[in-house]
Amino acid sequence: MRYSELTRRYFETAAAAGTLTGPGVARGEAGSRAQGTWVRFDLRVEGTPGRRRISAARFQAFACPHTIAVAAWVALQAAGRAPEPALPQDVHALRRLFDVPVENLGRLLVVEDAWRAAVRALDEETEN
Amino acid sequence: MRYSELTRRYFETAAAAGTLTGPGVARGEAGSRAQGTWVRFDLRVEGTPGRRRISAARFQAFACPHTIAVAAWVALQAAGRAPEPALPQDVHALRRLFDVPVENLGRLLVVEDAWRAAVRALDEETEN
Amino acid sequence: MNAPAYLDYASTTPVDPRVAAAMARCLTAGGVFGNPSSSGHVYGADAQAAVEAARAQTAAAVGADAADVIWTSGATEADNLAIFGLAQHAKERGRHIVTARTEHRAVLDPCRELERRGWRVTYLHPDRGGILDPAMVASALCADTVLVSIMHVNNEIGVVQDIGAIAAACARHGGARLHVDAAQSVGKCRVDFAGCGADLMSLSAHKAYGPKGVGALLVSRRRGVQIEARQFGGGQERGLRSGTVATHQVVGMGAAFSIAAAEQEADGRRAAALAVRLRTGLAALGGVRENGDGARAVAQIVNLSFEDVEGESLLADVAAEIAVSTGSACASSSSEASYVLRALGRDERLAESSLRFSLGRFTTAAHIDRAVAAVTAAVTRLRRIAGVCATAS
Amino acid sequence: MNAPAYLDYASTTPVDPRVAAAMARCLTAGGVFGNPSSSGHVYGADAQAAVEAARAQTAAAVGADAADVIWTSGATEADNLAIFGLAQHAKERGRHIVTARTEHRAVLDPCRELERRGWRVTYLHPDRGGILDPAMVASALCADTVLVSIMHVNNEIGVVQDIGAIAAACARHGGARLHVDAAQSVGKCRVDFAGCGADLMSLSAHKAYGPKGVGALLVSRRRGVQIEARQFGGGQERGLRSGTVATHQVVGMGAAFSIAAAEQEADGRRAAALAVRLRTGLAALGGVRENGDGARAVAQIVNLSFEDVEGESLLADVAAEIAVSTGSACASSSSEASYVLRALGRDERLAESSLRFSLGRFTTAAHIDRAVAAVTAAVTRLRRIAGVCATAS
Ligand SMILES: Cc1ncc(COP(=O)(O)O)c(C=O)c1O
Ligand SMILES: Cc1ncc(COP(=O)(O)O)c(C=O)c1O
Repeated sequence: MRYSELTRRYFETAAAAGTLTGPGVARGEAGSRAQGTWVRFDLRVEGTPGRRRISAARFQAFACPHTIAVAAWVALQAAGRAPEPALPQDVHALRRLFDVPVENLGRLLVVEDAWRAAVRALDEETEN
Repeated sequence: MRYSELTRRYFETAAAAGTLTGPGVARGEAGSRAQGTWVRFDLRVEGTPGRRRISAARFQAFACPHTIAVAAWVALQAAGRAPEPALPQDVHALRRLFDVPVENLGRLLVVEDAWRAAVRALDEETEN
Repeated sequence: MNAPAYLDYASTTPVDPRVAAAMARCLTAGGVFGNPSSSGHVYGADAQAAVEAARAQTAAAVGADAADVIWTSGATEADNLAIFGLAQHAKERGRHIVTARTEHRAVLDPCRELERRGWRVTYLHPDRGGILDPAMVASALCADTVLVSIMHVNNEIGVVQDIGAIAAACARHGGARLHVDAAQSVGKCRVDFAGCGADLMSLSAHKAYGPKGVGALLVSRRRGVQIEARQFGGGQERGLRSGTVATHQVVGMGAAFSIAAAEQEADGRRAAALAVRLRTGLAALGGVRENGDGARAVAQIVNLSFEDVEGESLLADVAAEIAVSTGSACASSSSEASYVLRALGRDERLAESSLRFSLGRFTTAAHIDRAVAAVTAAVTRLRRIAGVCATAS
Repeated sequence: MNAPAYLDYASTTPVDPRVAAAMARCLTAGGVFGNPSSSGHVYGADAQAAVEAARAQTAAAVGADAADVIWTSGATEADNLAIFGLAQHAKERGRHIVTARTEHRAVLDPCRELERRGWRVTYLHPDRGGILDPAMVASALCADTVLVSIMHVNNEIGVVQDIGAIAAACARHGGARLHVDAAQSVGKCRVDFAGCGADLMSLSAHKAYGPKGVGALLVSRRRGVQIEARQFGGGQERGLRSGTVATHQVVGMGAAFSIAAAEQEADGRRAAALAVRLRTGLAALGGVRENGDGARAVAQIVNLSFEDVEGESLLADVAAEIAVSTGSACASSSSEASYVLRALGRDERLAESSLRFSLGRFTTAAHIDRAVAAVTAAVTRLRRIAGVCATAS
């Protein structure tokens, strides 16, 4: 299996790997280890409702290099953005960006699902 | 096809190849060119009836190297011998001597037949 | 950057320089380049002599008669020829074949093809260590069983089957011929074709420091084994395998097998020490599972699964440091994890996270140390990313 | 004693030194020795890249797409795969095959085997020059014809069939696929797979200064040709030919074909001049008959029969000076003289007394002069022994 330069870099660095704890933190996950792909995001937000910004994001993943790279990229891109259910780029664009074989598109959907779950959890957290 | 040293020598030299003419000469042949093996012997005899000796022998052959070698050997051995229907050695001994593949034994029988025909012709010549 | 340490000898070996030199002498105009079938001249005769010398070397290395050796293009062709050739020959006697789930695809796929054509095939399950109980083979034999095909050394986990006992079971049955895929055996353990009681045996040169693209099927003459040809033409190899014999290739195989037999013990001792070093080095990680019964395996093949690590990422992470094989689907043409490990009862995830380290003649302690360091770093990192020993970053 | 002059290039060629050098780089530990199927690491990836580069070279040399190339162990395997593979695939559409009496045994013997299995085969007669009339092929096509197998350059007499016209006949028929055995073509004449309209084409490396034991079957993707596999296992070569691809072998074939295509014209010009020298030199003997239509043959193959000379003796007599092939039964595994020459209407004796002089890249005028001298001496001597120009000794 050959990986693109970008995939290699994000996979090897996996800079935002880890977890967050404390107030203002929400967690979302998708997939399962048993099925071979599992991704989790922890998000911390700051700011007033209506003008909230993500101040920190971390990910965890049991997954192939493409999935880890994309999850790592998503977590890095997140800081400073508004917590929206849509990824900074959609999965098709991400598939092209990271040169992911089309048969592995499903794995990127796991990343998207985990992200959405985290954003949803954030909303719930805020509502509470 | 590999040939023994002896076969090579007699095939390459073919010393007694040729024909004889004149009085006291008889000719015998066997086989056919169309079938791939043909041998002829010319024999000249000297001496009194009852004490005749072959004074010269020549052969011609359209044949494989083994057959040519054996015919050449027979012709060379002939000089000085009594003209008898039996070869100096029988075909089985010759087959071993010249390392002839057993499936080619039939070709040596052509040599024997040609020799016998020549000796028979000699007898007829003398009777006349 | 340094090239990764090569630890994939069970996939293929580099050609031994002594073998390469022997091959080089059979290529160009100055050398033995003739067609071994051209018996009419010295170029052909010299080539034929070289081919026959190689046949004798090959036979001697595996306890066979030279006349048993049928050259092929590798063990895949040998396996196909053995299975289809025997099945075709024996088809009036019976159409049942016994083999095992852990065989190489070069055995399993011909068996599947025969199933499509109406043959019946029994696929035996080995135990969790990968070993087949000879009694299980015996009880699978039916009245119409014509062939048993069992490998000697398994290519993924290295376990060695008890061929002698399996041959004895076939002998008691009477009608079943035994084919042994010994593609992985030569140089790793002793091979004794005549002594073990097998009827047919597949060999490959490129697993034993010979060239790729050449192998042999041993067809025991002493045991009167008969098979049908599958490739027709010039009538080479007793009519069982037509096609110009590649002098340099079989000369390479002969030389390689000769060396392999002579150096097998020394190679094995060295490999055993290196395998201990590898297992010990990795044990510290925890959650490391041995695939196959290591006590019944050749020293050169060590197959380990790493808990809580995704297989493709593991391979990608170590790829710059070591070249190994994996049970992961990503590295195979199929979409499933190793069917061999699955047959031992490993779940999909553990099969995916397996690495096969295969050691060889040129493996050094430094290579092993590099492997231990790379795998330790990768497993630790990936477990951390997966949150297995998670601490907040 | 000087080694005999090699004039048997149609049997096999020495490997070109440039090819041998390319092969040597794919053998030992320093080189590209990985298994091309081991995509998980750089050793495998490098080998795969070398294999694909060789595929592109091979395809380019014969006017094919790289994707058409299925590596095999030689033209014998390619012929078998084409014939059995197509017959198996098309068996519901029809079971009739058209071929010619002058084909290589690697084509004829598979056809005979198919006859035993219930197929019908028409064996066309060429004219006395060895040429097949395309109209005769056309009229042999029946409703159930699924395959026509006609060679390009004949290995014994060098004549070149009009493949384009035969392909046109198959195209008009609609249902018959055309397989072309082009084992002898590369380097001797232009080969244009896509252009000639063939569906399948067999190639061999060792007739064109590449290594023995490797070849290819071209399977036209553009024309949607489908065949069934015969060798099962790892699934290499689009699943059509399982077995580890031998990197050094296919790299050798790619290099050899590349050189052959580039140098074909120059090689051909040189060979043509040498062939004239040979024919002229031997004409003085009288009773020399050309086998095959020389005007329709490649320059490199000159096949002559010598009247009033026994074939085996002729060969034995010249063997110390030149290495050639003969139509004589003594040099073949069968007990009959060349069936190819017999099919041209030559009687047994003339077929037996034929010599095939095949010229190549390393043939010089000195080799030809030696051949002329040796054959002249031998024919003269043997005719004298046979009493053809008999004078008393
Ligand atoms: C056990 C076993 N059988 C058969 C084969 C096929 O051998 P080859 O690569 O020579 O076709 C291999 C190797 O790939 C193997 O390990
Ligand atoms: C016309 C033709 N077809 C097929 C073959 C067989 O080729 P290979 O030697 O590569 O098996 C040959 C050569 O022997 C040949 O001349």
